[in-house]
Amino acid sequence: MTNSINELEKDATAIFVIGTNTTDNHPVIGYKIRKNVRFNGAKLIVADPRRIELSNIADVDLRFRPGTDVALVNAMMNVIITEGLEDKDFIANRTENYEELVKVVEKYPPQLVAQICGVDAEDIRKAARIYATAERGSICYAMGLTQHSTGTDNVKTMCNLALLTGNLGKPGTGVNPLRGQNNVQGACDMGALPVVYPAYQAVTNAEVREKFEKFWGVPLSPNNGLTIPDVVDKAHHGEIKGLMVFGENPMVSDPDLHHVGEAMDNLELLIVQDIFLTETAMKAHVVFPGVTFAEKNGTFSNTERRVQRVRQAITPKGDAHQDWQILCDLSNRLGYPMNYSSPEDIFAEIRKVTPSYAGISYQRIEKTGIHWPCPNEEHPGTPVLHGEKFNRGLGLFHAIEFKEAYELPDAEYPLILSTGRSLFHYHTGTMTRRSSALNEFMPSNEVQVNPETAARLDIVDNEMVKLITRRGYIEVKTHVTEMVPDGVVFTFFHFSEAAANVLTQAKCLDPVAKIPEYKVSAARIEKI
Amino acid sequence: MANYKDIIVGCIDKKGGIIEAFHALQNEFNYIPHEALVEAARVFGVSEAQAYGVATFYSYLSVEKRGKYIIRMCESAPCHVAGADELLKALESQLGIKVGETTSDGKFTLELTECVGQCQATPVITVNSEPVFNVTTKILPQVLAAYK
Amino acid sequence: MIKLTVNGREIQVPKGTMVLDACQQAGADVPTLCYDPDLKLAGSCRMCVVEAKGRPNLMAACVSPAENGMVIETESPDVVESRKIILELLLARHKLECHTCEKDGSCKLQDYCYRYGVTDSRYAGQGAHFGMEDPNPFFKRDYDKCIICTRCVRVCDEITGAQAINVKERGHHAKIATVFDGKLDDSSCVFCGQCVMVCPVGALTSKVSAGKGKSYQTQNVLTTCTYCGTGCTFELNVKDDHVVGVTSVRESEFSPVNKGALCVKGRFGWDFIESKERLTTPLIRENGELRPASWDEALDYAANKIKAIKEKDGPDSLALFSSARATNEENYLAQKLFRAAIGTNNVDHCARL
Amino acid sequence: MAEEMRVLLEYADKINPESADEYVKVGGYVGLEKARQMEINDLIQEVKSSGLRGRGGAGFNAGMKWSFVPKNAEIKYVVCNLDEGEPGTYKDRIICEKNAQALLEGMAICGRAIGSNQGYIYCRGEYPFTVKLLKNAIQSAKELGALGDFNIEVRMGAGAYVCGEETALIESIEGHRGEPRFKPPFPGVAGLWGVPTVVNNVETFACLPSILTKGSAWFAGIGAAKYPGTKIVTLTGDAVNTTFFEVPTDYILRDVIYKLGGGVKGGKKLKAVQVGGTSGSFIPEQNLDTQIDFDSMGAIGAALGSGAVLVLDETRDIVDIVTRISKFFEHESCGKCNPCREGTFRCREIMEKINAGKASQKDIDNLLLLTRVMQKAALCGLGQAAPFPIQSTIKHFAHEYARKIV
Repeated sequence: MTNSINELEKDATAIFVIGTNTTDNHPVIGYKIRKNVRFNGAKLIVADPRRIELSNIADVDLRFRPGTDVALVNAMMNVIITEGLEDKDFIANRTENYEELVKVVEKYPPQLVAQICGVDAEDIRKAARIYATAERGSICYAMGLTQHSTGTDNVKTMCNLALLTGNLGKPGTGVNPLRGQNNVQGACDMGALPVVYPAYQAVTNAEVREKFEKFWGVPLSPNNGLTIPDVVDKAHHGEIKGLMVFGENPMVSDPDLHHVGEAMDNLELLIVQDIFLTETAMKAHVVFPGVTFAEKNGTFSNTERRVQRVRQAITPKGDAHQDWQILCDLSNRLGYPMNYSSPEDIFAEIRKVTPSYAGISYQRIEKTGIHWPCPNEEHPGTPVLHGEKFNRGLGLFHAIEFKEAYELPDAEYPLILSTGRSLFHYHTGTMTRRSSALNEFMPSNEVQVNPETAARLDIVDNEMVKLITRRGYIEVKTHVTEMVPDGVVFTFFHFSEAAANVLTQAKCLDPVAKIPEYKVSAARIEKI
Repeated sequence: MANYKDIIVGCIDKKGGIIEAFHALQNEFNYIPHEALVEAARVFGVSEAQAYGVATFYSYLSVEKRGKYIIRMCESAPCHVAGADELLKALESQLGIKVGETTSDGKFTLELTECVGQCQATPVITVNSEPVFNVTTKILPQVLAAYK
Repeated sequence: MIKLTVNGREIQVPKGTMVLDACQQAGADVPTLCYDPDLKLAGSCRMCVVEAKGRPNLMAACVSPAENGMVIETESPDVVESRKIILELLLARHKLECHTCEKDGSCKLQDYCYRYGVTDSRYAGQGAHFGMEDPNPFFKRDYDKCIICTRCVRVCDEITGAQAINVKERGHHAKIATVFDGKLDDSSCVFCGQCVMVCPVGALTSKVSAGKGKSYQTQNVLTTCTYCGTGCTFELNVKDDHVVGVTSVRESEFSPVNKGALCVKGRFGWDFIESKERLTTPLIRENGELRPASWDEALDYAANKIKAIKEKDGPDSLALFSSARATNEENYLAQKLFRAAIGTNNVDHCARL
Repeated sequence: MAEEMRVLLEYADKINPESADEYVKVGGYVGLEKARQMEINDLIQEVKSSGLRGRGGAGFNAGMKWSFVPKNAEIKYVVCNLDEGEPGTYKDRIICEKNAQALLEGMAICGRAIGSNQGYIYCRGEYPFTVKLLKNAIQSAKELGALGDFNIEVRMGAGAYVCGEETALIESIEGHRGEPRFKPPFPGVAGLWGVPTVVNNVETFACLPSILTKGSAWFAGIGAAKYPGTKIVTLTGDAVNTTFFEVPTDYILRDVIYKLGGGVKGGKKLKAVQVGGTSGSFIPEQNLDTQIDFDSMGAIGAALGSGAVLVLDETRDIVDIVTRISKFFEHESCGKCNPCREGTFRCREIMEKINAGKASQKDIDNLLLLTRVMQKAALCGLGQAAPFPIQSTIKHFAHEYARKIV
């Protein structure tokens, strides 16, 4: 997030929520948005194909066709420019390439886009005016926006919108991805990505690499590494021979599970380090038992870049070892010594190579966590990014054209399938399916079907059906609900026995981010 | 019968007027049907739990089905000293129901009420809010017979 | 500034200060049940009544603004008498089973009865008994312990915004209920358990923690939630080296993001930690099956295989999927392991999923 | 003095209460016209000087109450309390049925004084016919243009005595449960929908037209000096004439019962009178020579309240009647505050025990202790007043209790 969570409760006067079912997937952030709308009169725009909880209190509820995000937001920008609502000073002083944006959004008048997106043109105008005229407008999104073959385009379009209206760099504004996992932010910050070292320092940058070679005392590879989907593909071909999976479960989370399974089976070595015998661990050659968050010390960085403490409450179960210890032990055996006395000791090293974390210490975050960037011990942290200037200097407008999703419905597969999360489960279910109350409350998957779709298919609520795509099928019970529009069905990906990712495709990913298109697959439902 | 949605919409210009909507619904149905309560909550922008809390707070509102005629027996002090207890017994026996119940033909529901402000002519009963004065056990059969 | 006297002590408070806060400033501990600093005021439990000189009635300190020249007594005979009787009135309908109650030791009703020496109620009689229950797996609703302080109603409305519950009926028959007094599952309840957090008595208690330890038997460890990216903080309750529950910390100093608010997963989804299915020993695949192994054996096995592959096919034939659930320290080490010890940038994690 | 003095009810049954035209013919809406020509401060001063005190029960000087309303607030409301739920009371209904236009005029005068153009009449749910009458009366006044830009909307309660408490009434107009708010803030500062609101009783508003027409000095000269004007009383129970009377406020209780009321039915002796409705104290025979003004009633430990007068003859069982009254409060407690919610329930329980001859002196002691705490600690007037009938009867009719305890 460019801004901090509590600004959504207090500072934002308009909030544009797109592709996030916030009350289900980031409940506490959802509470804050709702509170701001209900008690402070903040305006709320919801753009989501589904009728989510926040739709009920929205000033504008744009239930648009999945995959048409760019068109929708381009049309909003078209309205803003046409009506002269853009922030001219901000554009002049803090951005570049505006002319290119103007040229492209000219092609997206609301009347036309209304047809593309299946929404009312007047609602697009209303949304545009609310956001553009707000004193402090905040954009929140999650994977409803990003999990598309055009995910990067979608995000850039949201940035365009914020730049156009000057909604950046102040409290209550910003472009705010709500990240789905406790430490996905931190994993990125720490360089658990194929192209960067900690703090997003490029592995291909010779100067950077030299610095790390010096610090780590070994020569480093100058080449970008492979993303997960590429690794899976290359394992399939046999180019990747050995894989270590640490606290992940691609056998449930990754697209086209048949394909993933074949890849895993093809490996010479699969090491899994986890707390349970996950679907992935079942395929492993060697399994290291690690520990849960309750058994370890360390830090998590949340979606607003706040680095907070995790504290050990109990001793590890059985002969499970601290995860950091396992990594050290393995490294030592590989001939690269790693000797740390504690997570705090590791953190001390992190601070040295991660400029944004340099000023953060365990002592400083004993009570309250600190937002990075925090360059030195005197620095209070940075809840709001881009106050004076952007990382690259001027904010760059990207001229982005709308592209349809990769796999559109057709006669054979007439429905659009989207996948996502439930309030009651988390990710691949490794933890929540083993939490007694959560699993008792929601023991199985469902597919949400609009009543009209259901009537056409002659299916009723709570009926077991076959949900089929070109990749395969799952058997799942129906939940007939107006939450999903006619023609769109939605299912959760937490359930390995009815795994949504059997259905999703891994062929066409976002070309830049390599994110799979979980929000649009062509599907059909058959009675059993 | 009028549609409950139309009845509720008819009260929309009254700010905070959910109780007015409940009255209007009861005029039509003699109680507040569940789906109407949910709709009223939506129209007046309050939660369903809140609408239910309101509907159950006031003794003249009901979310349970009631008979065509709601007979309320006043039991406040002026009617009490005028023989309300005795009259209530007579009402129960003549209607064949206890307080809170509805006759099997759906005609009468018997409720208790506090003072209805007609104390010049006690004891008082009301039938669908119309007061009937000086009701004695003797004239009761004839009073009830008037309601078809 | 406003000058007033509390229990003979003169103090100054800013205009707009409530008598309750003024009393606290003067060192007087005024008991409260319905009062919650994070919620709208109710002024309904009347436990916080104090005596203000010259006023015929007692005043509820939580809803009375301090005024210049007020002379307040917080434990005068009238005040103590009122508090005792209010406690007796509550006890008269409260199911007294402190020995098995989850809130034993952290129950305000219990604390105040102790403080004012209220052992039983002279007003015990008949009364509304709504019994238990709601068949949800997360928390117990025991109406026979409810004191209608409405903190649950207010927190559900004001903090969570679910607005699932309200008071139904009125007077002694008032009851906290969902629409049509149905099950929580059929309402807009999201089982966040904020109501459990604010309940001052044992009317709302976690089912997941039931029987596992009372508050005074546990140590609490402040930590950060392991689920979504919001970064809520809370305390893990530990008894005999087992996690037995999660409780909120509401001070923003310790809970800057969520201020005690949680979701159903954070508050009730912690017992996977204690699951019997936890991996407790390394495993090695042998003849197609995973079998237990010692750490040395497992680590050697992995290290040797990695070395062999690296030698044969080069470091880029190895890859790491690191973890969005692991700590920063672990992620740092994991990528360092692959980059420095093995020599490949094939490092990724499921940020996209 | 054995005669009524009709001010509010001067034209009762002589004009159609719904018709503004007929009201104007007998001098109606002159007071409002006069108010419109006065400076606001003079108008408030005029009402203050008249000594008019609220007829709803609290007896606060009406002009004074208005003067607390912030002048600079953009939106303000005038609210009329027509939720007369005190058993034995129906004087507000009578005022509407005999002289509804005077109420409307009075509200408009108040609107002029505080700078409000929106009034609400909150009518109890037991009076749907009064709602109808008032709506017609408003329509008639509108057609005549008598109210100018002052609007009046009628809202109906639904069977909740507590809504007679002004903040509960406001909650109810807002569409909420009729639970009283804590005060401060008082409605004059933050009332209906959070804006300054004057809430007065029907009878209070209905006094205003004649105060403006005939002058504050005239009004101040009627009845008791500190509580001037007339009072409409409703006589119920064992009196011969169970009807309503309008009398000056220095009228004594005995005359209400014996002169206007024709005495006790069947020539029986009087045992007790309960004044002010069910929340009032019971007054023994020896106190009947008390004036019915607010302060005189207060001096004997009673309250004028709504002006209802319940007469009980020598054969009446006081304990039985108080038991019935305690059930009333149990039924009408809103349940918000502990002392009232639980206290009214336990009061009823103990009263039933006493009435059934199963109680001991200990129960009476417990009851007195409970009522003392309710009086001191309850949130609103309901819980604070519910003890009066119990306390006053235990005081004045102890022997009746003594007879029933074991």
